Amino acid sequence: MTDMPEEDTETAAGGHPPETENRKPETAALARDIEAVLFISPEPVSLEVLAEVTGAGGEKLAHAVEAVRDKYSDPEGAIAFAEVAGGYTLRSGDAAREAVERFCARPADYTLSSAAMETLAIIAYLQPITRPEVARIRGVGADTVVANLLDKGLVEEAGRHRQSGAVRYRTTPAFEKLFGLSGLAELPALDGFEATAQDVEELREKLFTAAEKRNSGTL
Amino acid sequence: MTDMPEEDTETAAGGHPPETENRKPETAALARDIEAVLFISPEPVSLEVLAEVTGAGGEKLAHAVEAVRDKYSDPEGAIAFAEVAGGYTLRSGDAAREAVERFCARPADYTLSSAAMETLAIIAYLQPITRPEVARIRGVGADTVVANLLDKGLVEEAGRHRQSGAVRYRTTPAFEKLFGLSGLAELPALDGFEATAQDVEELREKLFTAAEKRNSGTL
Amino acid sequence: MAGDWHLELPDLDLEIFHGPFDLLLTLILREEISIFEVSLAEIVISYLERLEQKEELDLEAASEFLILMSSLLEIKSAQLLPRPGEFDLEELTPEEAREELVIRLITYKKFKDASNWLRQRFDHTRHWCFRSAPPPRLVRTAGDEEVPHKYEPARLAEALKVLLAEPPRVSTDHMTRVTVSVWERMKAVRDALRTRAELDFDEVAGSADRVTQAITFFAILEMLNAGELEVEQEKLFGQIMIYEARKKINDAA
Repeated sequence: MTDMPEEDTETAAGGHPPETENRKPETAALARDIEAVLFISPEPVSLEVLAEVTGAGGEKLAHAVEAVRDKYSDPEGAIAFAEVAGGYTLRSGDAAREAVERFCARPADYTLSSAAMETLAIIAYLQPITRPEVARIRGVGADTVVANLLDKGLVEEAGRHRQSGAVRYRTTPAFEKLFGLSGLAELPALDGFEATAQDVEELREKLFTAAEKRNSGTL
Repeated sequence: MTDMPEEDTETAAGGHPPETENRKPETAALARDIEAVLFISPEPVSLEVLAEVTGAGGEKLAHAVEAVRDKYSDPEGAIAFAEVAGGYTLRSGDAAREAVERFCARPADYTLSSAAMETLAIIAYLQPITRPEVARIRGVGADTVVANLLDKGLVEEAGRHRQSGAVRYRTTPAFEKLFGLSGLAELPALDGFEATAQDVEELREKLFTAAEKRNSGTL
Repeated sequence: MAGDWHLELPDLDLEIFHGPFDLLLTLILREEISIFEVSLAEIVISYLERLEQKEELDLEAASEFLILMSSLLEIKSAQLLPRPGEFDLEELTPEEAREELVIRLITYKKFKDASNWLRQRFDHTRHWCFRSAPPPRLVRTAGDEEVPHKYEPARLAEALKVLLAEPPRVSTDHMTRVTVSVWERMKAVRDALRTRAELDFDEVAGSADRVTQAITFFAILEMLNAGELEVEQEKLFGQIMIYEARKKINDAA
């Protein structure tokens, strides 16, 4: 866009043509600030917030907002200006709708990090299980990983632990799909462990013990 | 976009001078789609995804990406183009920094201590690497620093060390975004920081001299 | 740490130190200071003063500092503390300790330089702000039906097997964690002195690990400076004898 003959509001570079005298460089800088804030904000931004952030107000601010609106008024543009829910925001332009829809319709990424794989394995075999227990077995905090698995719909909440009150987690049908399992009974056997209640307890204990040794040994 | 023979992608403002003939309407529409996708995506978008979403590829796609880059190349602009973490993305422009910081209210939040910076450097170059290994290089325990970096999302787990079972860490795309790196390949070669033979000799010499003084003197 | 320290501090700005190798490098590379001319006690004391001024005891920083000091001691220890073997000093001769240290410092310096590069980069890019808005929901469609069969169940078993495996015991890097505090060691020294007039350093820390030895040493330096103790070492590599200050004075009188 460097080749635009009529410099628009957001660039302070270059002198302004005489006919746009109301757009002083000051307004251009203000408009640029507003544009940047609307760009990064995940929510519509109210005039009050814009005033607070830019330190401008009244007519001056209103003019700068209008300058931004003007800049994004092209119906063929990639980005459009919108006034919604008591604030201003930028959104994708109507002309780019198809590309945006194609982009958003791409299947979610189900690639699992090794941390996610470990956490999922722990939850799958020991479910229902609390986050602190997962953390204890892995030797590192489990919050982010579990949150990600929740986001992806691979685990879900399953009540609370009776004593501690901590939320317990279990795997979901989506998890079974991801691993091609027809049910949890199909989880591969671990040497010496059956999926009986007693064996699960034993597995849990073994995992705790191994984690303790690992953590005291290697720091 | 088909009805806008000379219009550039994002703003309808002003006709284009005839010298921009290389931007055919087709490229303009493609550039607009790319721009919209970069705008909408919360993460950097790779060339592959852009190809998938726009149906374009090769030189044509590359040109359209360059057109978007050009459009956002004004150092005074509100929005800037960035190539980070293996993809393209839009970010707030440097000129709007103050307003953006006031809006995000995050400046103090994003300082990194020297310890954090050193640890990041070690992890960035030697990833995947365990905490004990980091500690050994820095000569000081790495637990807290690594926990902080994990919290900030700048490093993440990357499996475990085969023998010791210690968790290994690597840097994240967020790290690359924060440091404006298009990828780890952009890190300067570590050899460049190698101490010269003279440095080594000097250090050895100084330690040696100090020891001699010590032997002839007192505590 | 309560107590009045009125020592002349060495020409050191401890604010600039962030880690043991930092300190070592700085000390060694600054022409005017040879580490062997810097009293460890003074560094400890000026550090504790700083902590006092801050009116809060940053245990994390204190631990780091102690490890830092143990790094310094690593060079001195071979000479300062009694013989290797008796003290499990990994049989390092002073020359070997020095060489080991040179290697470590050089490696550290390389990454220190790399971190400076990152710092410069960061100074430029830290103000960037990326759009954080999520994509619009209107077209967001992912449901259970669309989950692909991407992984084999065996991956889960493998992941768990890793966690079930008990690792071989790796020798603990002596510099990674402080498990004793200087206060604990001060108490140990006081307790030992409660029943007698003099104490051999060996008796309080001789059989302990290296870090405990180092920290005990600092504990003694501190108590020494507070006027609580007196210490004698007749010759290089000799026994370090510790006396409660008052008792010794009484004996002399």
